[in-house]
Amino acid sequence: QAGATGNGESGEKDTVSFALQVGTGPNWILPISSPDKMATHNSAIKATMWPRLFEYNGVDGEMGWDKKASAAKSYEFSEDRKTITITLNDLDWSDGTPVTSRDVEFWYNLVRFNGEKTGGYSAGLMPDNIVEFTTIDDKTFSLTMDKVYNEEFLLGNQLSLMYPMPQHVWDKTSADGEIGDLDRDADGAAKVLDYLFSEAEDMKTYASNDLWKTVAGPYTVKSWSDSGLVELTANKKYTGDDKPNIDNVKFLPFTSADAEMNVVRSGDVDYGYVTSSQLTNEKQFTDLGYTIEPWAGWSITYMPYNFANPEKGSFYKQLYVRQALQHAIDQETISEVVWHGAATPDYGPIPQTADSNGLSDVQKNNPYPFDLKKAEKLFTDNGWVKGSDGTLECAEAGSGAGQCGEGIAAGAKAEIVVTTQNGSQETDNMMAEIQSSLAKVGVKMTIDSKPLDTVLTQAQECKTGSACTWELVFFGTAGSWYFPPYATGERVFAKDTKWNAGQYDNPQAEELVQAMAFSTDTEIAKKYSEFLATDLPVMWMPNPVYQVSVVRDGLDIAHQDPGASFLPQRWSWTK
Amino acid sequence: MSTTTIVMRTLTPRQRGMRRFLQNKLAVFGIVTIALFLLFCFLGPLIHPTDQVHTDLRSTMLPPGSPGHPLGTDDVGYDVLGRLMVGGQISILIGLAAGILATVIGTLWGAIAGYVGGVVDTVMMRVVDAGIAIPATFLLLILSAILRPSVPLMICVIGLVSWLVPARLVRAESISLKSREYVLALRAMGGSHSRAVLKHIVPNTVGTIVVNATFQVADAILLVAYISFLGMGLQKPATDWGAMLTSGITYTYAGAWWLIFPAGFCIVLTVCAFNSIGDGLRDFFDVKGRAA
Amino acid sequence: MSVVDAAQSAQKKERAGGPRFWWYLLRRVGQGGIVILIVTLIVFALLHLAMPQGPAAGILGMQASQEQIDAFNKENGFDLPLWQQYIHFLGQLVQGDLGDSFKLNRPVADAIGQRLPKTLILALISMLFALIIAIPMGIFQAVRRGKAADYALTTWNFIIYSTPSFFLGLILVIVFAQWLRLVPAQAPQGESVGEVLANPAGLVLPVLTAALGIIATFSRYMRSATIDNLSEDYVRTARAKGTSVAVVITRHVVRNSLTPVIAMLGYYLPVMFGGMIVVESLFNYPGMGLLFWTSAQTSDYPVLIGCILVIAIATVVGSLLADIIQALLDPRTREELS
Amino acid sequence: MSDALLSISDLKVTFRTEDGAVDAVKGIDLEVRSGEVLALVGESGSGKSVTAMAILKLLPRTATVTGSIRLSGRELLPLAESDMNAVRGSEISMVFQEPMTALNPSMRIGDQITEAILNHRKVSKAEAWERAVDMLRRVGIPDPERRAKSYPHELSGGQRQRVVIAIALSCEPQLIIADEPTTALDVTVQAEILDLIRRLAAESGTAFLLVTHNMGVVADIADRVAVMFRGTMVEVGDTRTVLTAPREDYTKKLLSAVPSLPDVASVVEREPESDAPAAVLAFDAASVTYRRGGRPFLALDGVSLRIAPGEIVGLVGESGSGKSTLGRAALGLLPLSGGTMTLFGEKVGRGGVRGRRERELRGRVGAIFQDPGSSLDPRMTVGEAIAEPLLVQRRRFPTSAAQRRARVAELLDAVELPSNYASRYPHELSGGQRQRIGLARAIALEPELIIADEPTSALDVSVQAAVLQVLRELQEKMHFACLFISHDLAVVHEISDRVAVMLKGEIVETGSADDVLLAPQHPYSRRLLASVPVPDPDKQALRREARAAALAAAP
Ligand SMILES: Nc1ncnc2c1ncn2[C@@H]1O[C@H](COP(=O)(O)OP(=O)(O)OP(=O)(O)O)[C@@H](O)[C@H]1O
Ligand SMILES: Nc1ncnc2c1ncn2[C@@H]1O[C@H](COP(=O)(O)OP(=O)(O)OP(=O)(O)O)[C@@H](O)[C@H]1O
Ligand SMILES: [Mg+2]
Ligand SMILES: [Mg+2]
Repeated sequence: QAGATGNGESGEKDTVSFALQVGTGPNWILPISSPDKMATHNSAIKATMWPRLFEYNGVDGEMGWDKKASAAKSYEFSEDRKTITITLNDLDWSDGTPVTSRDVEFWYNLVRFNGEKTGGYSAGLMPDNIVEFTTIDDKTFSLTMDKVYNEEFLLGNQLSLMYPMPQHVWDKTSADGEIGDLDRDADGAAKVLDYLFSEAEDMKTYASNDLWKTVAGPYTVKSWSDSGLVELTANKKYTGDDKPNIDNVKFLPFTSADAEMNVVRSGDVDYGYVTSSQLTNEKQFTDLGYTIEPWAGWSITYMPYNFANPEKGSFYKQLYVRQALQHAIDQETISEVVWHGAATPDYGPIPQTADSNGLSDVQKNNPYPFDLKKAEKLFTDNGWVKGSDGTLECAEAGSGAGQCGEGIAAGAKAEIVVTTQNGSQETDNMMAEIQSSLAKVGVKMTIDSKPLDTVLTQAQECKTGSACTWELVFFGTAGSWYFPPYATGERVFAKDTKWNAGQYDNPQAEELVQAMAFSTDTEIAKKYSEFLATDLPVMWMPNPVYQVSVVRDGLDIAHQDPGASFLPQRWSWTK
Repeated sequence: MSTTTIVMRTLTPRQRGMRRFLQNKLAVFGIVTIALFLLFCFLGPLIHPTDQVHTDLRSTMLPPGSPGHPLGTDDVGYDVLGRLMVGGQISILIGLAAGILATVIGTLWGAIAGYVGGVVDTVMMRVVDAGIAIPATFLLLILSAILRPSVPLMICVIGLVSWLVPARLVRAESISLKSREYVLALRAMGGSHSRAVLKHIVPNTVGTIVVNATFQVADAILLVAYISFLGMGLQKPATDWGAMLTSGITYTYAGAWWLIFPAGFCIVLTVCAFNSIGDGLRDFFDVKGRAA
Repeated sequence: MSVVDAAQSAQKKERAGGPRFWWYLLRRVGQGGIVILIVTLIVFALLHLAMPQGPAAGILGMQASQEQIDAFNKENGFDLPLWQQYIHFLGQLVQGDLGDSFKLNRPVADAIGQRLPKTLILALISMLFALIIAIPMGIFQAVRRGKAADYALTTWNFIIYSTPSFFLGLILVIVFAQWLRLVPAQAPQGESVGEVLANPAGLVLPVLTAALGIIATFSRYMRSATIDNLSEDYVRTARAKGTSVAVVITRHVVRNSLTPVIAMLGYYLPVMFGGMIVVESLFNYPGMGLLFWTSAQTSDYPVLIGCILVIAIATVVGSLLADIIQALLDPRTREELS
Repeated sequence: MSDALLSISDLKVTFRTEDGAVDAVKGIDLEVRSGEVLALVGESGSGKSVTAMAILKLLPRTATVTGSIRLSGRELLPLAESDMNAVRGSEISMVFQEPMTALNPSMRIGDQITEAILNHRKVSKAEAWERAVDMLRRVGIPDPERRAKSYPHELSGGQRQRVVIAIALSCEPQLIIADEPTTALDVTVQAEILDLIRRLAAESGTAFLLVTHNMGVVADIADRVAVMFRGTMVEVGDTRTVLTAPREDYTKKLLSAVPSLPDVASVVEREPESDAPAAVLAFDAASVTYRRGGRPFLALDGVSLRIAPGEIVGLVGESGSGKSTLGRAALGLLPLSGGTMTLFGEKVGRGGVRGRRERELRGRVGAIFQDPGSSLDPRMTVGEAIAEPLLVQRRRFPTSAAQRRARVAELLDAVELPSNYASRYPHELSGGQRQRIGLARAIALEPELIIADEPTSALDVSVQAAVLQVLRELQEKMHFACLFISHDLAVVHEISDRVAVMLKGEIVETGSADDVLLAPQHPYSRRLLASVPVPDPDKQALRREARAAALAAAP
């Protein structure tokens, strides 16, 4: 019923249906998000209507600037590399007004005066790091930054957050309010954003509200239901180069992966997904007229060690312990068997799923290959012996050579607890496998599985000052961390950042992390990659694909963006 | 006495009930099935020893009949037949323990509420109503977000969501029993309330209790399966039939029937068997409605 | 006339509809209120004991800053002592305000208001369908007690009852949607009840999955109620009048046997809703059950509490209705009503 | 024999049961003639009901019936079910014992009568309804038009029994089989129903086969009597002959066990009640209130009563008058809502002694209840049941297990049961034996007062006689006082020293047993007394007239 109605035998195919992942029903339209509306599909859908200033993606197979889909046409750095001058493409809003520098300034003002309210805001970075916004003309403006930034970082991770927004329609504080330059002072900007937020709270009106009809991208909303069924239709007034091939795009929400698969099997979805266990029998789907295409993510997957755990922290602080544990993870086999090939081994902080010049050889070649003997030896060389139950016990307490290390008492047992997200068979199986390997080494692992949100909350416990009892957490069933185009670690591995949940603290690493953003050294990423791959701030784990897509034969979807975005305007029917 | 001779010749209600129980073919089937399952689960591992602790990623998803794996292996390389045995141990154990826990709590709660009556009864029964008004699956889902699933925990959780029905049943009986003349006689001779409840009321609801307990066990085994389905199952290497079924279902379209049907079959059969026993016990304890 | 008669004639003056009935109704509603209060206590305690640090980190996700989390906690009152939160929550509840969902970008009442009708319609159809089958089946079994047909149906019912519904649903999908391709594998996708009803083929499998279990349960109830009634004295009286067995059953027994079955219906509601989680997730039918499921996964407390409350209220109202229907069917309980 | 309406010959009924075959009826012959009332008597389990049900072929499928049952010469046994349905209700109807359950609770009584009519007469619904209303009028239901629309629970027991009779009459059958139609009713109501039957038999010439175990009823109404004993027919004959000059031993035994009131003596001058100061139990203006559906109901209304040591006080009154309530209050099972109660000279209840002291006093009171089935816990052995008071009061009378065992044996001996019965369960005993166990339990602590609530009303007359005998002997030995509650005036007369009559929660008359039962003062006492049928046809005829006169005299 809800499938691709346009796919019948009859004539032109002008519709495509796309299955949304479970629980990702789109629920936000405004390019500026509120913090709780950060679902990935929201931004992908928004970007088809309000193109980003700099669209970075990997639809060409490599993470890079996608000029066609961006609002910016070109950029130029000043001598001191602090100022960047940007020229806009010849885009028009759907009401005929051209997209201008003022529209970019409008975004800048709203976010600059409302940082706390907006999702993805992080103090000190965008837009706090812009010291001056200078409008040169309608299509040109320049930004002066507070520091010199790494160019890739600035464009890919910072300026890509900006959207030109239709100031001439949105700069008001009520439905029938005057349009003015309200955004230019803090008070006005707050009111304007509040108004826009309140309109965006009402999903039922997304298709009818005039605000959202002013778009500059290839698509516009046709319908948007409460349950998250969204239909886009081509923006007839689109003036850019990224014209859509298929007029109507339907995003179908699902209640469970089982339900989605049943629908796929009934042939009612053009572009869906299946669980990776289906890869054991691909033929099932090729017979039904689908092609299976795993969608790799620009992500890494890992389990933070809780160095701050009052009891176990000192255990994890021992590098030999982390090395031994890492040696016990058979990433290749787990990826191949448990994930049925829908995961790739991941040995360090730079995603290994797409080519990138940041990947060091050390990380690529796995400094700690699967070797249970070596793992056990690392323990026994450091003062551990196997107890009667087969679990290692610290026999030689102390911090000297051949001793267990500082803070580990004699008689302490090698026991670890992994708090893991539930609901995924692959994750469960992976944990069972790791548990089994560790048991062979002599490490007793307990698995505690919880819903993802609970896991995330628990991971923050130490930071919020409540009990800090977790030891390792896993929240990577669909990848632990998705990077912006430039895979920096300042939000994961920097000393004081929020998602350094285990409070990893190594001055050398800290220096490298900071350099990623500010150094102009093109080799900096490789150094960073090499150091973190060997120092093991976290346990590196196989990185699962974003999803295992099934695509109807005849639908060309180009390359699937590792950044988990999609550009439906590039999809086309070939037969 | 004239009637004595007749009485002497006839069977006691117990024997009579036994005979009636044995006449109930389904009940006999239930007993036999449970006995066979107990043998299979608890003695089976001696005959067919398998490693149910360590995974073996080199021999996953082997079809039935593979050497050493009469029922094949699952997606991390556990032998399915051996796993059915250990899973069965846990399913049956949780089922029995949770059923008994629920019955004990429910019986005491219901007996006291019914016996004491008045405001106490009202309050106690409102608590039961409140418990009934919250779907058990809902409670389980919330609890799953909080607690680490383990066998004792599952027993407690299932016990705690299933004592409500026995409480209602026992209360109803308790109300009628407390006005029985032997209870009145006890109170008239100065007997304590606790003696009335424990010595007279509870033992006389034994029929209801036992019949209900078997149904509780059956329901508990099903609930264990639902819990796994809802994502609160036991962590490997521990398992139960529900967890096996749930994980097997993922491979439905991969043609791995041996991961689905044996576990499904075991659940259906044991639950059926416990229900049949309950049905037979109903006849055993209850003479009502035998005529016509 | 004896004392008994005098007492009875006094009661006769006040039958259903009299002031006593209203008093009874009032008392029952009051009791229902207490039940709901206890429900809120249980749920509230459970949620907050479960996650003392609140749901913020989970809700706001990995990208949120600590300041945003603090602001979120302040806005939602998670920084207050527990009892104050509870009082506040009750205060809002009394005003009919269920609060706003953390995740869904809408008020809880709205979210439930949209999902509830869908679940209700599915539940109602399943229930009706199930009862239409279960009641005659139970009667048939009672009449044929101990015969082969009774055994066969009992066995069938046991098997259905013993099959976890997710397994049953899967088998139905494989057989009817994928092998035979008779009906679609997913439920109707419309937003409104009308749209759902417009696609009866899509309803077949979800209804069947939900109903088979109900049939198994209620045909057992009906069977034993009928057996009980068949041994009542009034059946003998009716037969002594020369009424044939078939007429005795249809005219006398059925009605009296329905009473206990209807009493069960009220209490079956929560079970029914619980079962809907499975049906909804299996057939891609976003109703209340699923709303609850996703909310439990995402710690969306207001929605969780809202759902449980709605169901608790439905159950309280349901059992009250069941009692009233029971009274309509059985004049004896009218006595109890007064 | 040609005038026989119904003739049964060599009727045998065998039940298949789990314990093997049960021969319930072992080849009996019986005849019912047109227009006569034939009473079928015998003790419980003798096969009366089975015979009655066999005639209508309403026995369960487990029964095998052989012999011959002919109605006006037509053999009934081989008839098919549908042909039998034409007979049931139309030619033979049946009235059952329990008026409370014999009617469909969820059907208007008018409809239940109409159903019988529509089953056999080709009339319209409206006509049938009219006829049903007419039937109700005939059986003496006031305001039949309105009553026809009532449900059974809205009627009193007596009225319900009338409705059942109306159903039986509705198609003017030749024979009505009534199985204990009055056993569940009060004597006064029973008298009304018997009057009704007699009138109908006379008016419409319908024959009645009346199953009963009450010889008074037989004397009152029957033309002929058939006596059954364990499935056989012992004696059949004219009522007067059988009751006054029985031939068979069994009949004689049966009749001798029936207690009866002596003839009404001339009104004696009464001595004023002397206030014995040392009453073991005294009620003073005591009231008890029940809450029914949230409303108070005054079940005892300012009752004053005292029982002297060693005295047996009988308490009579019709159903619902508050006899049991009084007994329970005396046992401390119910709180008084007004007035006072004194036990052994000490005030108990509100404002009186409490706690352990009160429990001690209670320990000096024993209790016996009506139903031998439910007064013993089915899951306790006889020994445990008798020892329970010793166990409960072991603080006052410390006993060892061995002592208790010895005492149980002693007590069993006292109630004339072998001591090995201690290990039996109640279901392994007969009703009379069970009641003796109740007695043994009541006297275990050598009480000074026993409250006995209808201790024999569930027993057969012969068994009742034996139990009463034991009770009397024990009382002579132990000299306990006793409150003896019963609705059987003859039994009360036989055993009590003094008698109190209750009506609607009040005691309307007290005095010595002879005074109250032979020369009642209060009109209600008189009516009650006149309603009791005596098992002597001639005396009963006189009493009937006296009762009619009393009723006519009453406003
Ligand atoms: N359905 C039955 N199955 C087996 N035995 C039965 C059945 N009905 C009656 N009996 C037996 O038949 C015998 C006669 O029973 P019946 O009911 O005729 O006694 P009764 O004379 O009417 O006694 P009461 O005065 O107690 O009513 C009893 O021993 C009884 O146990
Ligand atoms: N628990 C109770 N709650 C409410 N009313 C009661 C209760 N017990 C008895 N009654 C009422 O009190 C009145 C007296 O009852 P009681 O049992 O004392 O009568 P009785 O004289 O013993 O009658 P019977 O001869 O039928 O045993 C009756 O109208 C009865 O309905
Ligand atoms: Mg009888
Ligand atoms: Mg009484």
